[in-house]
Amino acid sequence: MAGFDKVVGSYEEAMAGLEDGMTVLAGGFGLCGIPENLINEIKRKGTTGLTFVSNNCGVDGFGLGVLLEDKQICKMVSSYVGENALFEKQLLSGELEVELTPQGTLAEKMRAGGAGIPAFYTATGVGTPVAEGKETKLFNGREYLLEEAITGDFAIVKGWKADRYGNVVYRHTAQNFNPLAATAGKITVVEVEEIVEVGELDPAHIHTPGIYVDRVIVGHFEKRIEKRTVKEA
Amino acid sequence: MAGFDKVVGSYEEAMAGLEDGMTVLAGGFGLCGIPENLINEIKRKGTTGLTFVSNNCGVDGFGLGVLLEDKQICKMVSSYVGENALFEKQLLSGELEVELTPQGTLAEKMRAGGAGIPAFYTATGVGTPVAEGKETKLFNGREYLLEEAITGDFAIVKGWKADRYGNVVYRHTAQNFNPLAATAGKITVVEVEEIVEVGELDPAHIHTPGIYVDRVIVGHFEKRIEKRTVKEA
Amino acid sequence: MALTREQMAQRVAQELQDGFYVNLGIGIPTLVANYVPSNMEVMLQSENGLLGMGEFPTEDTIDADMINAGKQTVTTVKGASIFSSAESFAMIRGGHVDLTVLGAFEVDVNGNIASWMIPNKLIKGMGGAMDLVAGADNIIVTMTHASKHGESKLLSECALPLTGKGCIKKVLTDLAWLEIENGAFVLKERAPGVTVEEIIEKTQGKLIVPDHVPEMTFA
Amino acid sequence: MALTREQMAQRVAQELQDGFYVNLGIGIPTLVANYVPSNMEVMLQSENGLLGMGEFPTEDTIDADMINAGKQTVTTVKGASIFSSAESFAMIRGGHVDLTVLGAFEVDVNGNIASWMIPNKLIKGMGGAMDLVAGADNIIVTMTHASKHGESKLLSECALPLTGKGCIKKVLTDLAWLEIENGAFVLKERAPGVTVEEIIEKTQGKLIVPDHVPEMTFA
Repeated sequence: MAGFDKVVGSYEEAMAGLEDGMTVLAGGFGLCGIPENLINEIKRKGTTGLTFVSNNCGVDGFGLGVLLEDKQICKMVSSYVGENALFEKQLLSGELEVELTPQGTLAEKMRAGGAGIPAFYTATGVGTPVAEGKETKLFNGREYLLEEAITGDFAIVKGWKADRYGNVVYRHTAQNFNPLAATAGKITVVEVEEIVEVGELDPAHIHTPGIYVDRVIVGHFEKRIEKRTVKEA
Repeated sequence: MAGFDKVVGSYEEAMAGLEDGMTVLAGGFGLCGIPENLINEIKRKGTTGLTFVSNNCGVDGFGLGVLLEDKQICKMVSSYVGENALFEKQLLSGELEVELTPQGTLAEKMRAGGAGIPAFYTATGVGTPVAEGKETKLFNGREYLLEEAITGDFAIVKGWKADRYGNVVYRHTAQNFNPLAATAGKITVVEVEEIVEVGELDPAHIHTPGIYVDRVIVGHFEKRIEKRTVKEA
Repeated sequence: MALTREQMAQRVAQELQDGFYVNLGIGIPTLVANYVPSNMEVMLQSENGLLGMGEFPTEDTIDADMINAGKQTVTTVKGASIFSSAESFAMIRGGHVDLTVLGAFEVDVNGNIASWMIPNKLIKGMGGAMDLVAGADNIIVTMTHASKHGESKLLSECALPLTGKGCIKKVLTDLAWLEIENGAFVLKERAPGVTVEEIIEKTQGKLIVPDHVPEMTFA
Repeated sequence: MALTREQMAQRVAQELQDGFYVNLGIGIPTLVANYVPSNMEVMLQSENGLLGMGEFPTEDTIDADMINAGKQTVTTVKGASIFSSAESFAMIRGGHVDLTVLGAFEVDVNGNIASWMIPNKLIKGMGGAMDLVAGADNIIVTMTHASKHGESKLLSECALPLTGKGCIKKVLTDLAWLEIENGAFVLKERAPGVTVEEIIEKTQGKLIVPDHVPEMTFA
């Protein structure tokens, strides 16, 4: 079964082929469900000029924030950024470009990229700065914007469990953008907490079928919490 | 919890509000995963002038085929039809209109209808009769067709298990178009084999979240097999 | 007296109906969850991919993989479902959420809303706000009636870049409950002890004042 | 001798690669599954929502809820996944399937394919064929080289309504293996015992015949 065995043994192998100037789609929402070790490997490699498509850009010292330290990112496509000082500094100095995209449009653009839909219409953003330079069209009397799909040279994804065939399930709300990014990368790399036997995952409940996945690696995760909220005891 | 209890006690109640001339989205592929009892209830009601959006139109005497007997359907939007004699007869006599839609486009049109996407571009059908009268546009040098979303006055769906909140899971390939139809009906009715306790379905593995579902009913199913194929012992 | 944040949440909660799926934004909207009437069930949608958000966890049950759209650790209620961001916004964009409550900087008489961007200040992004206002039919904006400097936030035309165009019909401020109809704010209720004159004075956009403007009541 | 249906399936199977995700149409393409080399694994995608289709069930394991796109009862292999029709065609349209094999009525020198509609005959529909040809980069068409009446199916221009435009690059007929390049069929291999002359005679569209046209070999 060599043909479908997607497990790689090292993070170096997992990110092999990533080159300066490439576009990378990253799963995660805030610090939840981010491919933290794959990000760290990109830091180690020192690849630069990267465009990241990710809902957020991590925080100082964690998540995509670590790639700001050596100025590896030249552009972010995100819905919400600036949770860290370094980001703000590089944005204001012009070293970093940001394309702000509504969260739902961002999710749908990745899905479209993976699904062979080059563009779709949405009411989101009509009449706002997001609409600048975009085609609009009326459907049933309402105005909609044409939004184009996003694909990446790489997609980096954080799963919970995967089998060797690359079938993946996500845990709780760590799912978020991960299955969407997974569909839209030319090379999709998934890091997981556990590799299970082929056949162990219920076929009807696989979030990301292996057809989308090129490489799987098992890692250990810090899972830092961004806003720790607990109820009064 | 009256507010989220969607279980109804009779098929009459399940299809209450269906009127002549309405559009109904139906799940199912061939005879697999079809809402057979909801279809039978529509037959019993005698509602006419219906447009059905469904990948197929059943067979003589089963599935949507039963609605042809009393000429209840005036139009089918499908990818593949004509597995029954009555269908062919009504089509040739002009009593029945058919809008043939590629299977993937049909699935995506329903998803778009539920997802607030009024239209999307696809390469499917470019240069074919499907493209007639439709807008085209180039993306990266390739031609794509603009296809519009589909919504229905009703969606009739066959699930496996549901809870009272309308969370649904499907069994095996009986999933097919069901979760898509479920999102795009103004009133979505799901019939299932079993109603389980709220909380019994794993939140991360619900195929159709209850927010899309208006009514749930439990039924008994014949599950007729269209092409019984077995391997030599 | 201007409403407190808690009173604003209480007033918004009066708009809930049994069986509503509700998306609550950050700030005052979040507090609405504390005032759901006891004879009523609502289910909270969080746009990061959770339908059926529960209360905060205890120290024992806290889980980094279970957060809401405000990035707070949360729990789920029985009957919850969890899904991708694309599915979450399919729900939102597709109009399946019954009520959305969110804050704003400005609202105008044409139902425009500005809530995400102040030029020449650092722009962090719109998150899911543009999708929420475009997708929902039933939106309540909660904000103070005027800025700290006394400048009205209910305008004839939003000055700030928009979050959405023509999508707001209901506004709750600390002074009043207003609905937007035919290019004007209609004053429906006033905060207890707040005069119609104060509201007129602090409303820059066209305001229609009915003969009788009842005071809000709180149970 | 013209190839048998089984031989055609065998020849197509030579195009498989280890780790390929493959969609096989009804008819000859279905038979390809019987000739997967033993040192190789391929996974079959069925467009009704199944990745990892297995063999037919036994009478004991037959299940009405487990069918393929041909509506036949099937089983799943280990590692299979099952999903909605939208997800299935996202895979197909998005170009994730490595190889698609399907039949046709006609193919032309520009890579056009006609496979679903014969005017004035009952039209049953295109099913998933239009999505499959539009989405796949690597498609093999299998068909007889000519009709029963001797009319070529390899044309300068398809006469029948198209299933897809400019999407076919490889054709296996009962007489030959051909590839479509720069507006012509290029004869790559001939069936054992079939002469180049017969192929030329039965090919209406422009045909490029290299100096040496090897016979197909079967293991």
